[in-house]
Amino acid sequence: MKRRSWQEYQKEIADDHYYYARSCIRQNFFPGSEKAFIDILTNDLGKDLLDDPKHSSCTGIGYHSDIVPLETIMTVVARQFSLMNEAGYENFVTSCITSFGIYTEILATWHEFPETEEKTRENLFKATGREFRKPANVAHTSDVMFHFRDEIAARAKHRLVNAVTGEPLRVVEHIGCHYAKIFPKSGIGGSEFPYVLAGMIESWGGEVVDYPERRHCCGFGFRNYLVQANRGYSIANSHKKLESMAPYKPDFIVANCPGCAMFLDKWQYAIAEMEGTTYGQNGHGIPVLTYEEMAGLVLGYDPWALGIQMHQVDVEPLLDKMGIEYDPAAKYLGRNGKYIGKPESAVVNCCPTDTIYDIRE
Amino acid sequence: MAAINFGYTISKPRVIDLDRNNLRKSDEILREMPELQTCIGCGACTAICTAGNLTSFNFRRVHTLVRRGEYQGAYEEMNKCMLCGKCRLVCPRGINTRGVVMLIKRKLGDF
Amino acid sequence: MGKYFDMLMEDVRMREGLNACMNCGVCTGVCPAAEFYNYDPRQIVSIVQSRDDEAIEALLKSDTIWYCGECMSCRPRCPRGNTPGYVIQALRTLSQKLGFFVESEKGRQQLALKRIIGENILRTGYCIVPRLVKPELHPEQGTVWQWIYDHDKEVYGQFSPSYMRHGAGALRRIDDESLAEINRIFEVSGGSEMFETIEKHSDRKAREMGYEEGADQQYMMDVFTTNSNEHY
Amino acid sequence: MKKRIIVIGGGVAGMQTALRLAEQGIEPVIVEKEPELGGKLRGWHVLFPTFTPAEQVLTDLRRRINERGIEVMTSTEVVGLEPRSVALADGRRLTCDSVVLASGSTLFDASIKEEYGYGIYDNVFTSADLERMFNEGRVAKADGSAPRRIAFLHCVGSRDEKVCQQHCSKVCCVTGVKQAMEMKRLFPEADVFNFYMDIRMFGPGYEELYREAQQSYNIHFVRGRISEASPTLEGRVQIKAEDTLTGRPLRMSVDMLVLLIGMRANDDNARLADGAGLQRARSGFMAPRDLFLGNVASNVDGIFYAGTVTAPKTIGESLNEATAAADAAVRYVEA
Repeated sequence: MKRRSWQEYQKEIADDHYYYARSCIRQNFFPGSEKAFIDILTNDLGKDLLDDPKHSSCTGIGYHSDIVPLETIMTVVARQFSLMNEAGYENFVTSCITSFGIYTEILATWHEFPETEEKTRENLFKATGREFRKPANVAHTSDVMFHFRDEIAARAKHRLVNAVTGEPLRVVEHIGCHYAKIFPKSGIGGSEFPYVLAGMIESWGGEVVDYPERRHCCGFGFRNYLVQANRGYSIANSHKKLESMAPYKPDFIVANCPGCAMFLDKWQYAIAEMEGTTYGQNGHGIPVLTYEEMAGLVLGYDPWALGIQMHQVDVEPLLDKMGIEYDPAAKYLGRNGKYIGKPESAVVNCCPTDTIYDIRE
Repeated sequence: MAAINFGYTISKPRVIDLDRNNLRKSDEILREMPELQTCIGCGACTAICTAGNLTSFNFRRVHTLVRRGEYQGAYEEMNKCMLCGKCRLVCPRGINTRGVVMLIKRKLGDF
Repeated sequence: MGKYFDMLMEDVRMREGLNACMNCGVCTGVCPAAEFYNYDPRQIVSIVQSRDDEAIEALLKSDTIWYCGECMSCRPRCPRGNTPGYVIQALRTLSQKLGFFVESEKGRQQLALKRIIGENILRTGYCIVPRLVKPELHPEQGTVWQWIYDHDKEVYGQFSPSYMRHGAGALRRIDDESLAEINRIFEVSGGSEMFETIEKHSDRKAREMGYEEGADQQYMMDVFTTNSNEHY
Repeated sequence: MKKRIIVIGGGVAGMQTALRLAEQGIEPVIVEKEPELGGKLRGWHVLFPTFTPAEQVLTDLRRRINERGIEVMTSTEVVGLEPRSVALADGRRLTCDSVVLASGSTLFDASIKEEYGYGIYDNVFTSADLERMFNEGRVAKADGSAPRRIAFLHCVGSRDEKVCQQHCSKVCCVTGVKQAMEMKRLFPEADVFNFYMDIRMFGPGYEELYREAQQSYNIHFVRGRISEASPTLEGRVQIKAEDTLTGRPLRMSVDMLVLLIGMRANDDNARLADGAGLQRARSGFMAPRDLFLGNVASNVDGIFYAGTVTAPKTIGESLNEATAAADAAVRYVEA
């Protein structure tokens, strides 16, 4: 994919000492990704990161469902900053695109309308007795991963190439609307040609696929997914993207935003069950990764330790292409190898659970 | 297929998709009445429309949709027209708007 | 003339999101909601900037303002620097304050959002937790999710030392003092008031619609699942 | 001794100014930064609304400049000006009795509107590219094949706060109509679309041209600004817009997307203005002393304006203004 302007959208990303904020959706659906992020940063790269038990959700999903008022979310955000100050950190990294959008937007709103910052300080003090200083640096966790992409490439055990043919894997990247559409300058590469995932993909040997609906929303649409009656909108938008990308025969999708990763995975299941359509080359699904999982695989982490078994669409075809060894029988085991049953196979699944995993049963 | 009751279905797109729409009928209409293509979208026809003041009929919208290959429902819509001809008097491009109504009804009865 | 417009302008998002619109349609061209609903963000902005009270009141009571997914795809493209998504946020906030949201099918859904997401925030400190994603209400989450849901402690236990318990890690239980702070934040900053407003008007509307117990679980499930299919 | 007036810029405005000055017994000097005279008109194919070859206008002006023996300094860049002197990039300073600034404007760089993918997607062109292709006699898609569907987008780099160009560039509307007709002549089977917000047909014969494009050429006009362009597997360009007259989103793929780029103020206007105490409009163009009774005069006595240095203009308007500016400068030096 050609691009030319990403260098014009550079942002400062701190080199070390991060205050980490977890994501509602990522910890629910991709807890292995959050674990991998911390492990990669602290173990592989030797960085310092604080996982503070006292922090909370930014309440962004409530805010974008319009039940949490602006004044309230500003105060919640202020509390997060206050916790960060208290712990002696000044680089805020958040594991969620909605949150990243919220933090960026609130800092910009405080700047543009200083009376809102004053009101927030007042509210926070009244509610908690806390005060806060703004962070020196706000980044999304993928920004940090991007920042260290060359270090990761240097430690790579696997590359994003077909181990048999040596051809680069074809990757669809999905950025997540709130990463740079709210403030194009807050994202690496801007809003039209974001480079945050593409930079990782290229550094690790893959090839980025540009396709007509690349910039389109995954369809989360907050209330449009959260309320069952509205989900026709949500699935239709993912459907539109999948229809548009399938002819390019991508080897996998990688998503910046935890919600997008979940929806692009789960909606493939629902579309297949509803109308029998599948988008993968093998007649099943296209694997969807988070960028932490992608980085983890490159660094040689065990796929099940990354939590890839929590996806609906099987990732094994991709693992095979990359020449990654894994134990099929260990996929759906619980803690300490405990057998806990296995999911039913669905149309999108290419690895029928009833043939492979009966060994341990 | 497993009969899962999802409680919703995949919404259908509303987009005017010019890669899918068949413009053959629209071309025929424009060939018979090329002046329709000179519409500047001013909306005078719709503002003065007798039927449009009483119903949801919007002449400008319907003939524009027809020109984009969106034929469905156009015939029924055009049936709301009372053929009073006031629109023709106000059209700054001198389009025979009443004739457009008749032509679209003649061409698109099947849609 | 302009009463509602002035109320909207008290919201900083309106001041940021609404300059003079020239009806170019760039927002609608990329809007995911415009593609799947009878919805046109350009016309929303156009109506709001008319300052016509009657037209804005109709908007506040309509389904129209509830279609937007707040993806903000409209924001980077507008040649006049508007953000229709912000205008929508301001309209929704005002619609709830005035109790107008219960007059539309999509607006009434705010009750479900308040009860599901809103109450969960106050209870757990997060918008969503695994126990909230009940497979029967989320069939699209698939068979793997069903397996995770059924064996949550075994699955999450592999990735978090503190699943539903105190301490650091994914899906931990947040300590009581932190939760109390979050609850107090909602009280002082208008969050709790918003929740009460949603409950109050929903209850009124529920009774008006013949739910004898008001906005009970049945009413909430009905607004959560009802789709008249008149939105396209 | 003859009075000497320096004309900065050798486009049509500068050439016409110099000619008019010479006619009235003044000694003009044209200072042009490019290697030859002609300005924006070089490389343009034909002019609206008459389809007159641009070269015809240029050749005539150049011939008269030669005949009059007007002094022309090409490849010479001006870095500062005062009413009585002009500073050059090489350090020289030319003295004079008055200056006419006819340094024109800059074509908007379409790649700044990133959502249209100019410079990234092969089949996205600008109106200037198209003129060049017309001149070269080779109009085709990037792969050399003939286009079957072409879309023109109006207002690229005009009426757009996102790229700090709030003004209307005036000439793109009619250029879009003209180029659409030329494409239809070259490719009669092709469908040609114009995406616009307003069609501003302000000049003589323009509205007639617009009507002819619609009625005789069957060119489609869709009221809606294109939101984004993206590539398709077949190497075409997918575009999205709203068809605002029907209130529905519209999507299609085209073989060629032509961006009608506007005129923006020259980057060096700021430096020239600061050095000379000249006022600029918010758009960055030079601000005339008065839009009615002094629109070729600057706020500094002895410095005059001609052509698009003050705002986007047509070739005809630039030529007329050049005459007016020359006359005003003559009155000044002879007062």
